[in-house]
This record gives sequence, C-alpha cells and structure tokens, in this order.
Amino acid sequence: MEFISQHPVLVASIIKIAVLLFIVMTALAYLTWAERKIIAHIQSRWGPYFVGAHGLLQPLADGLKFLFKEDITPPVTDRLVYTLAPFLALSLALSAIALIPFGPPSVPFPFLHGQQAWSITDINIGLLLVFAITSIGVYGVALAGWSSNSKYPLMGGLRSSAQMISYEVSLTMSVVGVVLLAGTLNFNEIINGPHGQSGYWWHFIPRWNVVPQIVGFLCYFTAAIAETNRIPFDLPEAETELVAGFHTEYSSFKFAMFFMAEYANMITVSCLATILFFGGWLSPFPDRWAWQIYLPGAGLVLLGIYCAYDTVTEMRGIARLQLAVVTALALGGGLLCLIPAVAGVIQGPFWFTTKILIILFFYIWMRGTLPRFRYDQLMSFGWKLLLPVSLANLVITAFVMIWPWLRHG
Amino acid sequence: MSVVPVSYYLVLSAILFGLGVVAFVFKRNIITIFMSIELMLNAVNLAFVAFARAHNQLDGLVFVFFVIVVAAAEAAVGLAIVIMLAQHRQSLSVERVNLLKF
Amino acid sequence: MPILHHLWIILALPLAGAAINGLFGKRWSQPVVNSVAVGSVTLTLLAVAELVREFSLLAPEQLPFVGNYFTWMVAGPFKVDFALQVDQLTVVMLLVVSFVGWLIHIYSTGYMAHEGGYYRFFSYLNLFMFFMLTLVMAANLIVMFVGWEGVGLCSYLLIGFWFLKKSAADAGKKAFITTRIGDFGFTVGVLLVFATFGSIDFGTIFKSVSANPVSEAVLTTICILLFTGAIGKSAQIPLYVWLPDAMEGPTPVSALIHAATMVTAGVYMVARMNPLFSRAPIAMLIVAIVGAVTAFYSATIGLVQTDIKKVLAYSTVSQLGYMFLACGVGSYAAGIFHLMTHAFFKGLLFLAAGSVIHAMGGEQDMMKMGGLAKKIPITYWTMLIATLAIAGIPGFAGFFSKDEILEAAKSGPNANLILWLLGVAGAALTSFYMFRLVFLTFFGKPRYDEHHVHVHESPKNMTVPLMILALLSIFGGWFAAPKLIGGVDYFEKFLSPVFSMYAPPMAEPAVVIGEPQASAGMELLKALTGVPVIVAVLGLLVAWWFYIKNPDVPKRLARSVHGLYTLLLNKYYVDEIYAALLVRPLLWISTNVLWHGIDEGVIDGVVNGSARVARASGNQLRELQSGNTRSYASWMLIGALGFTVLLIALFTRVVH
Amino acid sequence: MSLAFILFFLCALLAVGGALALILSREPIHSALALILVMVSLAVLYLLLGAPFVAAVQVIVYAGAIMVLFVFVIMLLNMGAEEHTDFSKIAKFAGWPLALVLMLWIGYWLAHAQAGAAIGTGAAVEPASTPGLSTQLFRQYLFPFEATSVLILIALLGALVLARKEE
Repeated sequence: MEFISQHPVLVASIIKIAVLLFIVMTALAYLTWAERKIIAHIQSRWGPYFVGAHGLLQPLADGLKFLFKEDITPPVTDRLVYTLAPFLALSLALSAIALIPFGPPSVPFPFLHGQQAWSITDINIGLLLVFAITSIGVYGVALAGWSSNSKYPLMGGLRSSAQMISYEVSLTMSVVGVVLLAGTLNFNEIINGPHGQSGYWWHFIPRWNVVPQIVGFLCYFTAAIAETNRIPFDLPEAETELVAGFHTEYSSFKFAMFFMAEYANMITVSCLATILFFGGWLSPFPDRWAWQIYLPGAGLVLLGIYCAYDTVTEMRGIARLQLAVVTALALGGGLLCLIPAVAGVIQGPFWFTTKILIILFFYIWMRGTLPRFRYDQLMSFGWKLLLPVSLANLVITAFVMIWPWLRHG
Repeated sequence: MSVVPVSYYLVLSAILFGLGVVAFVFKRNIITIFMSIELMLNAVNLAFVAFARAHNQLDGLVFVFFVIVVAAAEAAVGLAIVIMLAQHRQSLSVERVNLLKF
Repeated sequence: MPILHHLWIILALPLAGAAINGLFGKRWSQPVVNSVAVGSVTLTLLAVAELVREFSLLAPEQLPFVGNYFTWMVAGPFKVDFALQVDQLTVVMLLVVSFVGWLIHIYSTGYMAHEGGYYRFFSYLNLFMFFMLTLVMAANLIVMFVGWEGVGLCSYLLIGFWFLKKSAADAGKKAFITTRIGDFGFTVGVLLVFATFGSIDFGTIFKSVSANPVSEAVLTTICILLFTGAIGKSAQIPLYVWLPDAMEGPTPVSALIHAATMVTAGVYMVARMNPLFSRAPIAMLIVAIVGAVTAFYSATIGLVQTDIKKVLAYSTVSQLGYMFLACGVGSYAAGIFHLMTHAFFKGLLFLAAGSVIHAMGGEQDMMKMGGLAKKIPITYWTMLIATLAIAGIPGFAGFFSKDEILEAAKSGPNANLILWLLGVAGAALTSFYMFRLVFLTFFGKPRYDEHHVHVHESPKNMTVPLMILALLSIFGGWFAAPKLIGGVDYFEKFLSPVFSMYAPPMAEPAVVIGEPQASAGMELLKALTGVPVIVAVLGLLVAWWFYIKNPDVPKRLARSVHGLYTLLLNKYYVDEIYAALLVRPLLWISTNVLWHGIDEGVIDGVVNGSARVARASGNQLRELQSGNTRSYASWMLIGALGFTVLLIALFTRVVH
Repeated sequence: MSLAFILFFLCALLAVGGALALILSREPIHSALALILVMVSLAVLYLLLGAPFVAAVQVIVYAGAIMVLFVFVIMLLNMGAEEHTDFSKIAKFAGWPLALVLMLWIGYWLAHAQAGAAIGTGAAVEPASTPGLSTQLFRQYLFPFEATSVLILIALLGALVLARKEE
C-alpha cells in the first residue's frame, strides 16, 4: 500500500497500460472482423457469419487457430532475428498508442491524486516520440524479410523498408504545419492549448486543423496509408508478385503478430490524424448544446435496441443467446452512460473513438475500392509529388504565420 | 529522487567510445566499420549531452544535432561507396580492398 | 552634372576606351576602333573643357580643389587616399595633354592605318592618356607615382610596339630600365617625404613645410631624389640615353609621349613640388645646371644627326633642359610655359616629320631626302612654322617661352650668367640644326630615287592636326606677348597662385652690389636681352649658308674637325661608355653569379635536394602503406592516443 | 537506489552489451541490431539527462533513418558473414591493448575533469525546453546550421553520383 502511495506514477501507469492493452487487443481483433464485414458488404457478400451471431466470435476463433497452429521456423533462417522481428513489430506498434491521450487531462484518475485518467503519459514532445517509435517500426518488416532467408520475403522486406523510409519523410513534413500552428509538440496542447483546436468559426464550424491544413491532412493521410503498408500502397505483401511479402515464411502466432501490428499501426495513425487534424477528444458541437453529453448513451441505447430487434427477428439458437448478451451489454452501457456524471467523464473518449472509427472506416473502404500501385509509381509518387507538396504546405504555413511580423516588425 | 552524477555518463561514454575504437580496428566488414564509427559518434554525443546538463547550457545539445547531421551525411556517402565496392569486387572485407599500397 | 565633383570621369573615359579596344578591338574593323579610341579621347577633351569652365567659377580660396574618392591603402600612419586635385597648374597640363593627345589620336588614325596591331596601338594610346591624366591630376605623391609608372609602362609598350623588330624591343627595354633608375630615386624621395612630413598628400606637405621649416639638408636630399626621377623621366643628363632610341616607336608615339607629354612629367613634378624646391637652393642649382648643360650638350649632338627623328629627339632633350633651367632658376611659370609651347611645336615637328616619313615611304635619313617642299606643301609649311617657333624667331610661340626662360636665367631671382650663356649657345645651336633639318629635307635637289619613292601628301586626318598645331605654334605663346611692351604675362599671372601660395618668404638679395656697378650690370643685362633672338637668326643664316648656298661646306668642315665630328656623330660615345661601365659588368654578374651560381647552384640545389630527400624517404616509408585499412586504423589509434595524452597534459595545466 | 539509478544502470548495461555484441557478432545485421540497441538505450539516457528532444531526434534520425539505411544496404548486398582474415599484424597484436588504454585513459580523465569542475549534481532534472533549443539553434548557431544543411545536400549529391548505374 505505502509503495503505491510512494510511486503513484508507476502504479497508475501500470494499471492504465494493462487496461489500454486489453482494450487495444480487443479492438484489433474486432477491427479485423469489421474489415472483413465491410469489405464483404462492399463486394455484396455476407462475410464472416456463422461463428457467433454476425460472426462476432470470428476473431476469437482466429486467435485460437493461430495459437494452436504449428509454429514453423524454416531451418535456414537466422533464428534470433527471425523470432525478434514480429515481437519488434507488434511491441513498437502498441507502444506508440501508449502516448495517445484519449480524453481531456482534466479528468482525474480515481483514488490516485495528480494522475490523469485518459492518457498514460502527458510528455511535452509526445508527437515527436510517436514518430520516433513508428520510425523504428520499419525494422520489424525489414528484419523479417531478411531473416527469412528466402527471396520473396527479402524483396518484400526491401520494398517495405524503402517505402516506409520514403513516406516517413513526407509524413513528418505534412505534420510540421500543424505543429507550427499549435506551437507545441504536446498532444493535449495541440488539441486544447492556447493555439489549440477548441472554439468555433462563426460559432458552428469547429476550429479543427483540417480546415487550414487541408493539404497537410491529405498528405498525412496518404503517407500514413503507405506507412502502414495498406492498399493502395501494400506492395510489401503484394500477393500477385511477392506471395505474401515479408511474412511469407511466417506462420501461426508470429504471423498473427505481424497482422496485429499492421492493425495497431492503423489505429495509431488514425489516432494521430484525429489529434492533429480533427481536434482529438473535442466534441464537434458547440458547448452551448448541453444535451450533447447524452449522445454516447443515446447511441449505445439505439445500438442495443437494434440488436434486440435483430435478436428476436433474425437469430436462432445459440446465436440468439449471444446476441442477447450483446444487447444487454449495449443497453446497460447506454443507460450507464446516460447518468450525467458518467456522461461527463465519458465525453472525451467517446468523441475520440468515434472519429477514429470513422477514419478506420475510410481505411477499409479504400481497401475495398482502390487498385494497387506499381512499385516505381509508388516511389516517384512519394518523392516527386507527396514530398514537394507537403514541403510547399509547410513553407506556406510558415509564411502565413510570420506574415504579421513581416508586415510590421 | 536523486540524480545520477554526470561523471557516470561520461565514463559510460568513454567506455562506449573505446569499444567503438576496438570495433573500428577489429572488424573486417566495411559496413561494420562504418557502424563502429557511428558508435563512436554516439559516445561523443552522450558526452555532449552530459556536459550540457552539467553546465545547464543548451549548446551541447545543439552540437549533438550537428554531429547527427554529419553522421547522416557520412552514412549516405559511405554506404554509396560501399555499394560501389561490393559491385566491383564481390567482397566487403577491407583487407581484400588493398589496391592502395606500395 | 558638375564634373568638378566627378573628376574621376576624366580618368574613366580613356581607361574605358583602352579597356574596350584592348579586350574586343581585335575582332573589330578600323573604323570601330577609331570611333572608340578617338571618341573616348574626344569625350575626355570635352570633359576637360567643362572642367575648365567650372574651374573658372571657383573662388580663389577654394583652390586647390581636391576630390577624395576612396581610401586606397592604410598602413598605420601611412594613409593613401585616391584623391585628385585641380589647380591652375593642373588645368594647364590637362588642357595640353588632352588637346595634343586628341590631335595625335586623330593623326594616328591616318598614320597607323596600314599597320598591324591597330587596336593594340590605340588601346595603349588611350591607356597612356589615362595614366598621364592621373599623373597631372594626382593630389598626392603615390597617386602621382601610379601615373608616373603607368606612363612609363605605356611608353615601353609603345616604343616596343613593333616588338618583332629587335631594335624596337631593345629600345623599349632601354627606356624602361633607364627610367627605372630615376624612378628608384623618386621612390626613395617619396618615402623620405613621408618620413619627414608624415604624409604624402601635397596640401599637407606644403602646409607643414611652409608652417614649420625643415632642415635644409633633408629638403635638399628630398629634392635631389625627386629630381633623379625627373632626370630619368624627362631624359636629362645622365639618363637621357633612352629618349633617342625611343624613336624606334611609331612617330605619333614619339610626338605624344616622347615630346609633348610624358617626358615633361619631370618638369611638371618639379613645378608641382615647388614649395620644397624653393626651400632647397642647392637642389635648385643642381636642377638649373643639369637643365642648362643638357640643353647645350644635346643640342651639340643634334647638330650632326642625319636621322630626322633623332634630330628631333635630341632637340626635345635640349628643350626639356630649358624647362629645367627655368625651374632651376626659380621661374616655374616660364618652365611650364615652355612646356606648353614645346608641346605644341615639338608635337607638330614630330607629326610633320611623321608626315614626311609617311610621304617618303618610311625613309628617315635626311641625306636621302631633299626638295620635298613642292611635293608636300602642307607638311612643309607647318614644319617651317614649327621650326621658326622652336628656333625662337620673334612672334612665334617658342620665342616667348624661351625668351622668358633666358630672361629669368639672366635676371631672375637666382640668376646665373654662365647658365644663361649655355642657354643662349644652346638656342643658337637649336636654331642651326633645326633649319639644317628643314633645308636638308625640303630644299635642294632630291637625293632619293624618284622612281621608287613616289612622294605624296598625307591624308586629311593627318594634315588637319598639323595645321591646328601650326596655328598654336604661332599664337600659343601670345599670352606672354604684352610683357615685351611692359605689360603683364597673363600665363604667369594665371599660374602665380600655385607658385606663390607656399613660396618661401622673399629673402632680400644676398649681396647688395654697389649702385654704379649694379646700374652698369643692369645696363649690360638690358643690352643682352636681345641676344637670343640674334643668335637664333644667326643660326638660321649659318644653316642657310651651309646647306643652301654652298652645300659642300659641311663636308669640308667635318673633315677639318674630324675628331669632333665623329665624337658628336657618336653622341660622345655615351652609350658605349654606359655599356662598358654598367651593362657588361651587370650582365657578367647576373650570368655567372646570379644565374649559374645562385639560381642553378643554390635554389635548384635546394629544390632538387628536397625532391631527392622526399623520394628517398618515400622509398623507406612506403612500406608502411600496406594498403590495409585496419593497419591504418591502428596507426590512427596510436596517433589519437598520442594527441589525447598531449591535450590532457595541456588541459590539466589549465584546470589545476 | 532510486528509479533513476536503476534506469541508468539498466541502459548503461544495455549500451555496453550492445557495443560488445557489435564487436563480437560476425553477422553484419546482428551488429546493426546491436548498434540500434545501443542507440535506443542512449536515447533513454538522454531522457534521463533531461534532453527529451535530443532523445527523440536520436531515435528518429539515428535509429530510424541512418541505421535503417545500414540494414537496408546489408540486405541489399546480402554478402553474408564477414570472413576472419588477419592480414594486418599491427591491428592483430597492438589493437586490443591500445584500445583499452585509450578507453581507460579517456574515461579516467573525463571523470577526473568532472571532479575538477564540481558539477553534475543539480537537484531536479528539468527537461531542456524545445523552444529554447530551437532559439539557440536558429539564432546563435544559424550559420553552422546552414553550413550543415549545405553539407548534407552535398552528401546527397555525392551519394547519388556514386550509386547511380553507369550507362
């Protein structure tokens, strides 16, 4: 007990990390589910359906399958690196998320004074650190490709590392504009600081950075997709040319780790996009609309009602039971969130998650829609178009910012 | 919570530098030799930062930036040379690259 | 635009012309080169005219007007500004230089028309104008020195213009080296000036010298040193030898540089430094003596020369002698006056001679001429006028100036009868050999082969300058005319501020001679006033008698006084003496000691030796070059270790 | 024994271990990984020294760019483990002792210099402010900064010229 009181930071951090890890893992799992569903519907299929209601247990099944499959390690591989690579990938991908504030720092951590509830750390160079971590993320892929000691993975590894390095540059450059506007690298200040994104233009357009930094945002989003090796930039695992790219040789849980790492990266960049361009955990509605604090609850309740309807009309047998549980959870959660105190606390994360979900949906939507680049196209696009544009954006922003100072001393 | 005295950092940087030198002398692979140079630079950086902390001045940190830039430039050119080398004689061992002798 | 505040323009114009022609002229046709060269000089002339206009509006207390453009160099107390100044003296010189220069440019367009290196010639000519103008406008000794050396350079380039001809190249070298000797003295003089007055700026020097008197010994030394420079530049004894050889250059060059302008730089310099000279009587005396002796001496040489340009060259030397005589006896104004008139008639003489040579197709020997008067009347008449002028026949420019000089030598502030006598003798000889020249050239039977040489009058652009100069040779001296009838000498009056501003307080005559003798002396002197004219006329007559009336007299005379004749013909063997005394020993020293001894022995020895050492050591050391990077790394490590030890050794000394 | 000390010794251990691994491993890519390890642990030490910005830059540029370049080249050439030749006698015999001497020497003197100039036990480590750093960089060190930018540009061109194929 007294150890706890001695090291509040340590304890709080550990607890928060544990919780966050659990949530993110689940999120990853269900992100795969969501992706499969959405793609399926885009292609007018059903997608996963039979494992659990609406295939809701599919991720669990996949996880189990991965766990119990035989873990093959080709004899010619470089053992150490071969095993190291996936861990590296996943751990880095996850640890980047640890720096994201999911809610306003004002919300205190229960029974440990001086600690925030919604963010693990609140360091003043958070953004830079996130980039630092993502920049090391390359190694997972590269090493995996190299250590497999087989040509397709090597190709994939080379490609992806090249691609990641190339696009990392424009990724960073496109963000600097926002940093200039905010004048800080701290996430919370970028969101809500003196030059943050709170407030409104003409009382209804939220002061988000997308508006002045639309070019920056587009650059950022494009670069982010490339950074996460997603379609249309998913050349490292272009099946048609490279079987499965850098993780061709991987199987069972190591493969799963890469898989999760990819989705974790998606989440990370979405979080960044939200924070940098969409006002993070700020609500899009003017504060004077007092009723908005009930939106999360209301949403959940609506979801619950839909599930209830679905339960009684569609489902049969075990699936009906499962969906009933979901319904119960949704309704319960919704009602809980309708309590004003809870609602007040829940606001930040709610909006944050909502925005992230929207961006993720875009990700998946793109995958369902766009074809794949050719490699040289990819490179020339990155270097000859994306980088110059983001640089231009940066320069223009800088000029606009010092314009008054230029005009009168 | 008490602070680690700066001299610790300096000794550490010295050790790293020495190891870098050892690597510089003992590795045969050109790329590894480059890496050992980077190691030495890192050691120096550590010393810079430590001194900056000790004197509560930022100049040390600024110098770290410069060192990093120089390292980057060196790596770029050096690796380009390495690639040329590997293309021309199928080996990376510096001891096999000894045309430049009497 | 008040050009007074942009004096540099006057320098910039010819410089620009020189640069343009020098850089691009090679590819251009003659008309273009002409327009550039003559155009730039014309603009210069106009600028000078405008300058004179504005100058005339200046109040006396504004003079000398100094324009300081930028600080050229600073070394401790030694500060040199690029400063130009304008006062009466400068104005006169500017007018002379720019106007005569202008005429000679025009003349050259005709004279050089058939020569190679046309653009080069005009580029050099413009460059010369630039340096000459720098020289006369300089406000301090260093800038003056720049012009001084610059004109020397141009003279070298132009004398050796036909550098393929060995004699020309040698003449150029001779001129350059000989004047160098003088310039050495000049440089030392400048340094001494700085050491004495702590400045090389004219105004400062003169003020300080007039404010607090300096020891006369120092002043004398300074003046003598400076005068050495003048001797070299203005071809006085003993450094005159280069000027006759300088006639190897194209005739316009001889006219412009070696008669009208450059050679008078020495006189100008002496006149410019008059406050110093006036305070150094001994130096003055030396100047006067050198001048007078030169005037007589070179006149004697001139008697027997047969090369038309050589004659003129020696007469130039002698006329310069007159100018120095004037300065020496303290009548700077007369000197400058003679400088101006001389510029007119001597320039004219040379141009006319050039025209003759042109007509004769390059022939310079008077013995192969004769009877040209009919064939080239313009040249004849102009040359006759110039001859009358230089001979000092009353009414012509030369008369007034030379008369003033002799007057000053006779009854000036520090008069000296011996010098006067020398001057008069020189005048007689001058008139003799000049008319000899005219008679030999234009009268009598043609002594050339009529079939080969078809004499023809020169083109307009050569004859027009001749005529203009002829007019000036007549009227150029009339500023001084009123003096004869007891009026004022306007020229002297105009220049007087320059020479009176810092003049030493007039000491009353050293020895007051008893009244009667004095009066007798006065009488005598008055009586002697007409002498120069008489002797001039005598010279004329003698020449007529010798070369028209009965032409065989000269030969007989030569035979009778054979020794003297050959002595004169060989110019007193001065060149041979110099060769024996200076040139050969120098050559021997430089060959055996400097070249074989020092250069080959020591320097090459050092170089080769070091090379040998390097190779030997390299042979040993290259074993280290194993070509193995790791070995190099280890060596580096050892070195680094050594350095850290060293550094820390020093560092700790700092800390503890 | 406070957290700071634990962290320091942990990172120091990792760094030294990484350096040793760099020397001892024969596979270039292992050396590279070891070096990355060193760099990251150094970055943590920078954080500990209250230079978070430098730490981030260290990771981004060094670990994230330069070392990636190394790994990339190693992968590209894929020349396999280095061979153990001993052509250089001096390196073989004189190397170790000299290096050790150098190490000890510098270490001793650096520590000694510290003792000489009594510093380094300032109370709380307040992180160096990023704005302050940038002001320093862009005001006082503007010219060196520009110079380095030129340097990097030249290096870029040099790399391009060297690595481009002869056509």
